[in-house]
Amino acid sequence: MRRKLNTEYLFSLVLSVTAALLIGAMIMFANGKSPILGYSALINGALGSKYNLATTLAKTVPLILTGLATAVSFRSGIYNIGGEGQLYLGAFAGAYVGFTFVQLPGFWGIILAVAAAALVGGFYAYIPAILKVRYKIDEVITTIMMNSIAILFTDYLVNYPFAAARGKMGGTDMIGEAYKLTRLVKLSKLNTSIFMTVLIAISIYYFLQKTSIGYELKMVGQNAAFANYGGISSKKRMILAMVLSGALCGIAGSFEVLGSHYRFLQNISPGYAFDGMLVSLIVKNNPVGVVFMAIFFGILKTGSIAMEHTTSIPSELVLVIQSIIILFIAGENGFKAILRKLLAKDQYEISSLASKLEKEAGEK
Amino acid sequence: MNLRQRGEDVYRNIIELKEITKVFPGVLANDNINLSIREGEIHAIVGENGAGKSTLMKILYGLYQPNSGEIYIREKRMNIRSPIAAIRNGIGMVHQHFMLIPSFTVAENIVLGTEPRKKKFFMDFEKAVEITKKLVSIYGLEVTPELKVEEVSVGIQQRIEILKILHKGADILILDEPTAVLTPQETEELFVVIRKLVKEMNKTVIIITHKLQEVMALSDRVSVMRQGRLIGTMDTKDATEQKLAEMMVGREILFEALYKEGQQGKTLFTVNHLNVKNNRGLWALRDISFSIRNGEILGIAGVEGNGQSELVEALTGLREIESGEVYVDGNLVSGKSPKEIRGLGVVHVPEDRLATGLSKKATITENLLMGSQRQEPFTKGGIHLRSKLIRKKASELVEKFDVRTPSVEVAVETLSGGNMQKIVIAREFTHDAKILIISQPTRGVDIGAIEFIHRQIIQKRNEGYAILLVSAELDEIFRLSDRILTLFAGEITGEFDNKDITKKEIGFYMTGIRKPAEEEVSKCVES
Amino acid sequence: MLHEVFNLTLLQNTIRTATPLILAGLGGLLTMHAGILNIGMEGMILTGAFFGVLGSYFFSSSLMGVLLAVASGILIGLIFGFFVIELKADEFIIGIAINIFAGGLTIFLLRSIFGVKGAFSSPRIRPLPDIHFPLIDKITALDLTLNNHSIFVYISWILVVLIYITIYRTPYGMWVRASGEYPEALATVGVNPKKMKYISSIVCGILCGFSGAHLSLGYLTLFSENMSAGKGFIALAAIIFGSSNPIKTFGAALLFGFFDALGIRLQGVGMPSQFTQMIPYTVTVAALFIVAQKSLRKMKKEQHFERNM
Amino acid sequence: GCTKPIPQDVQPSGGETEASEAPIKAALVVAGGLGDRSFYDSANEGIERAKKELGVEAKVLECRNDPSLFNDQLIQASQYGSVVVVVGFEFYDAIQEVAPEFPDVNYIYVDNVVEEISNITCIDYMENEGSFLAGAMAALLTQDTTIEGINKEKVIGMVGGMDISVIRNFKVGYEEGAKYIDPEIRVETIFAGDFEDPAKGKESALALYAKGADIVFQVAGKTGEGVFEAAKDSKQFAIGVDSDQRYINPDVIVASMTKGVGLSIFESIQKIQEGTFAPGSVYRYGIKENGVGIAYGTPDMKQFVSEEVKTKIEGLKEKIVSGEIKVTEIQ
Ligand SMILES: Nc1ncnc2c1ncn2[C@@H]1O[C@H](COP(=O)(O)OP(=O)(O)OP(=O)(O)O)[C@@H](O)[C@H]1O
Ligand SMILES: Nc1ncnc2c1ncn2[C@@H]1O[C@H](COP(=O)(O)OP(=O)(O)OP(=O)(O)O)[C@@H](O)[C@H]1O
Ligand SMILES: [Mg+2]
Ligand SMILES: [Mg+2]
Repeated sequence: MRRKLNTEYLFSLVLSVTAALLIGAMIMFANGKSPILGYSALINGALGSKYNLATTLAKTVPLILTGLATAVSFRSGIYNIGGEGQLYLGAFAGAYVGFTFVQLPGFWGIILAVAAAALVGGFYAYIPAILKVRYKIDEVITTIMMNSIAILFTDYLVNYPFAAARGKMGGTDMIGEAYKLTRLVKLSKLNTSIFMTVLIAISIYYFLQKTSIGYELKMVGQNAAFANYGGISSKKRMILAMVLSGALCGIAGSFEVLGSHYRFLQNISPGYAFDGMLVSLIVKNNPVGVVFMAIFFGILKTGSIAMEHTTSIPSELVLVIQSIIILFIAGENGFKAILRKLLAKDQYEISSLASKLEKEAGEK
Repeated sequence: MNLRQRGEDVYRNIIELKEITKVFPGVLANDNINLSIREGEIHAIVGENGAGKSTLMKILYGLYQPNSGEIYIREKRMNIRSPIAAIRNGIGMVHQHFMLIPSFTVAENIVLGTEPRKKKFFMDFEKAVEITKKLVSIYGLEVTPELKVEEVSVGIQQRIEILKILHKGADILILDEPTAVLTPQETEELFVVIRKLVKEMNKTVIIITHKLQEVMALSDRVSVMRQGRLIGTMDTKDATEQKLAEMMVGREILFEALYKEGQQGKTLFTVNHLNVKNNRGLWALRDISFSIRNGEILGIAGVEGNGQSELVEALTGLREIESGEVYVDGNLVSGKSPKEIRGLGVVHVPEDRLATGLSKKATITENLLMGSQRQEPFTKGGIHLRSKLIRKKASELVEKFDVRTPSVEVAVETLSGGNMQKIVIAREFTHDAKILIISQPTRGVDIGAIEFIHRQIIQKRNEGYAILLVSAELDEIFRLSDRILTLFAGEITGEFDNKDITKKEIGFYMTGIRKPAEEEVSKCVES
Repeated sequence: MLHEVFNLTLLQNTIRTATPLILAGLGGLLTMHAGILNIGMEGMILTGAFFGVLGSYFFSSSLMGVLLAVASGILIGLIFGFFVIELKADEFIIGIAINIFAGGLTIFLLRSIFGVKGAFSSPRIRPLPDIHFPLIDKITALDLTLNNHSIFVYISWILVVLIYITIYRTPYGMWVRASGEYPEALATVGVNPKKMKYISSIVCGILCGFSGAHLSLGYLTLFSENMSAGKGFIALAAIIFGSSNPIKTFGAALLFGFFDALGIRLQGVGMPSQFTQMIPYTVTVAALFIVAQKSLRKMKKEQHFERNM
Repeated sequence: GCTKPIPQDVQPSGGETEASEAPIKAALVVAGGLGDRSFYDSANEGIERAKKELGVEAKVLECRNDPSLFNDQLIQASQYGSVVVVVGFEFYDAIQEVAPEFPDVNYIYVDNVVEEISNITCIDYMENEGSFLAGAMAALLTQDTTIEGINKEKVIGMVGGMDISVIRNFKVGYEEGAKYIDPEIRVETIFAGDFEDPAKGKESALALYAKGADIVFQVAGKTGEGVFEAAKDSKQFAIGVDSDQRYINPDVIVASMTKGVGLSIFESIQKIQEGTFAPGSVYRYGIKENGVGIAYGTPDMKQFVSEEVKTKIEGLKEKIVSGEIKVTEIQ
């Protein structure tokens, strides 16, 4: 039963992506560009070589983490829209550890930096969580506001107290050599954080799907009154979910620092948390789905730039196509329902026609 | 216009449904139904849960379109495409679930859709109140126009619904399970109004109900539905409850006497001087004291909204207690969390299964796991869930409690109400516990399932559990309880042995007309 | 020092800054009443801004600009409505998708229609007129604060009242509210709740179109990529803050405008710019906290009162 | 037709510099996006001119302020051509990572300084010197109440994009220039917090005008478009930045402080073509090098800046060149 549902879901996922790509093709065509060239450039650019593939994968790391962060919180009925702020603060915390405790040996240094990022991100999520469960202040609005606060705050930090000594670049100093995560493919930014990300994804999957706390979080998200009734403290679970979510965003930030940029930068995230949110929402907050959808988004992002290079189809077109894909996937259930209605009617009409014919035949 | 030909042999069919068929995805809800309603009659429709009663009525009211079939109203073929068409044809419907906007006032709800206007564009609120007052004076259904619907009791909401459709000019009233939430007194009042509407105002009434006595007491004719088909229509005077029940279920039904056995021993559950507030910060319960022994069912009778919900919530840790103590087998549980109270052996069947008893979106397995998710053998080390074992246990429970479902992995929302309730009962009754707190165990559940649930409750009693039973159904209270408390306005107004009191008499205590003398109360507490 | 921060022009700035938020906020609260949280306002404003410039440029008429902005608003409102109402898709996702769509589309069209990147301005773009009230200009304080604003500033005020009346004083408003609170109940009295939801979604599109047109033709006279710059989200915050009441939302939008304007001015007093820019956001969180605490305390007090009885 | 096969496995490929017959291929990589009518567009003009006059093949890659694209775009650019022009201080790390991998590619890095990498040539502008002149000019103008729109208050303003070191370097020069003319001049600065929000730019500028400033210097990219609108609305004046921006609205933009981005890019490419280019050096363009300066638009535009003021500015230029005036620099 479960498997069947999943294949049905995957099927309609593929169908909506295909439909959206077709619309994209039509748009390209209308603009006098060849869709075949466009899409082959996209695929090639994203997957065509070791380097391209590595670049694509590098882009999925933050999406997986922020996607999982969304999955954890949304499943638990508390909506963390503040991933961006948590990511910035986490990234800064990771960088701070990295440029302050330069003498630490690599392994421990990295652990400390990631832990600091998780802690700071988690704490920054703890605030709206408390405001929500204790004072019933809508977390959607507080987390949106706190995004701006965190981004501006780190902005201040890197321009005044922690401005880089050299290079006038709106960033902190470089982290110590020991902190820099090993790059895996020449020139590409793909680094060992991908392994940690996979590990985290598996843990989160296990945590959400196979443990009692994961079960409790899900129940709180579906019906908090039911959870309370069953002896689960929905408030505590919501706080847990939010903090975990914030920690994941913080970790995502620290990976950007330790693996990609080697320092904290002012614009370190081009909206990873929002993309991650989308990734998770599309797959209905399923942790396994998040990984696959993040890869798909990575392909789109890397591929669209290659497409722009080779065919001069503007990469904004990819945004349009991407949003159409999202619309189709989100509307998938509705389309299916309408389809089913039409089919059911047809079926019914056919059978009623048959019985009518039978009756008439009988009368004769 | 409205020719009444009652009492003669020639009837005029005000409504004729011909060969109505309605298919939902995977369900044949109405299968080729032919039904005629005579002008000026009270026509009852009975049937088990999911028989298709509501669907048929919604088709008549234009909320659903039939896949095939024809509808004749006053001998004219009609296409009822929407409720507007139904309203124009003088059809009004009171739905099984109240269709009132909670944040609107009574008057606003009554005029919704046909608002009186000022200067064409603006809502005329004064006029709405006026209209409501006029309706009240015509039909004798008392309501306060200015109150918000969320502030009035379900009984009043029922009246608002009826006034609403009368205001829309309905001659044909469809009432879908109107008595499910009413007290005997309120039910009786409603019946008086219905009879008056039919006799004096030439209305026609179709009433759906699960309660066969009501069919016998009120209707002129009765139709029975089963699994989407109309089994038959007959004059009520030719029917008996037994016969109707058999037609509904499709087999012989035996109202077996429930066999109570076993000794009542020590006191397991004690409540002392409990004071509790409601959501609005007002006193919901004052100075409640009682105790339950093992092997005993204590029934709480009362009109809904007199503190029953708050009582159950307070006892199970879901609501803060202002003062007083609750003991389970000598352990103080008041002030403890629901989890701790459960740990001490209290299980709870909540009054509203959809709001608190279940998660609709979760699977049957997940719903059955609630409360055991950290216990051996379902988890390893309190953390790792043993999915296979959990699924196996769930299947066993589903089998044992006769839940009708294709699989334990379907979402609970796909089940019928009765089957949902069985899930709750199955889960709670298999927890390791000594005390059962059961609230409205058979609300909206059909006869077959009621029988089943009642037998389960009695079995628990016979096993030595102490049981608190809260129900708005007096029949249920009388059928199951050993002892009965009446609750009115948050206070206990009487305590009775089941054998010592009649239904009618208890109504007076439930409505606060009679109160016990002081010493009597203290006597109950001591016992 | 302080008189440089707190003076009449601060109020003038407040009004100016708040107008796009008010317009979008009014739209969003309509869908909120109809039971739909509209995250897509950001994108609706952006397309409104673009089509406003497009219309004004090609027809040399600001009215045509507004009409085109409205048309684009209707279209996006319809798309949003179709997915959320008809297909019952998650309104969160659809909203975000609309935002991405609008971002991509406007940049794409900017390139393909005007052949420029980044921003487009031209003397051929006709701005919306400013309104001068001859009577008010006698009183300096009023003249400085309330007079000589772009036309949509005044339209937004009128709309606050109109929408307030529509929501709370007319049958249509009752239907919209009912369609959000209990659509089935509305259906049973013969009003189609879907229709009400569609209407509110479309009107929201129109009002966001106004907001965008005001931005690109009233406030500025240019289109620039992503020029909505988060206004849709702040409008959403204003709606939540004002519990979907037009007057309160109006107040919340003014509050945002005020603290935004204040933040700009406080830089002159030597606060680092990052902190002055934070002001609207911190104030919002703080205000929510204070309001929440007050209502908690009020509840406690009531209880206390009851107990004493 | 600039289609080239999709990059296969990246091998630091040999450049095509020696083939003097084949046209040079140059790629321009910008940190933000074109269309700011200022810094990035000015770089693009240099490239366009090289295309036209030198027959260079060229292409532009934008990063839209997304740091995760810096490396990718640099690599793409390095695979495309033998000359890569990198515009934006933000590329500091990325260029140091990528350039050594493509030793045969010439990198021209604009707006920041990277040392000790042989194939990176840096062009850095002393914006503080340029904005010193802008400040001095503004100070002179704000005292000349004969011009309609100039008030008697000695206040001038500046709207910065973000509060970052480059912009602060503008700010310090602007302030010193103004104070040099008259120590009593008050210079008010507002950072809009964004380079792409014209509405915010307008609001900031209006706040400055309300404080008595009559000339506002915008150093804010697209946000600056809003500053010009504010000047128009309040019938006061603005100073443009990076390119000669007077054409945008000659009625309110009195002059612009220019960075010779386009020109220096053009000249570098020209030198590369001629074979006279010395890669690996750092050029710091100030007033002396003609890298920064003041532009007054085309002659057909109405001039607000009098000849007298212009001469004074020329005098200041000489003093800076001679070292008599030293403008503070913020790194
Ligand atoms: N949204 C999705 N996108 C892609 N793949 C999915 C998605 N949802 C589910 N899958 C696939 O379905 C499989 C099972 O999903 P899921 O993890 O929800 O079930 P499970 O945890 O194995 O089941 P159970 O909870 O009963 O043990 C996954 O391994 C994955 O491959
Ligand atoms: N909107 C719907 N979509 C799909 N199935 C439906 C819908 N409404 C009803 N059904 C199904 O149609 C059948 C008949 O339902 P209906 O509500 O008419 O039963 P009923 O006789 O009124 O039962 P009850 O006594 O529980 O009210 C049930 O199996 C029900 O699950
Ligand atoms: Mg029913
Ligand atoms: Mg002056």
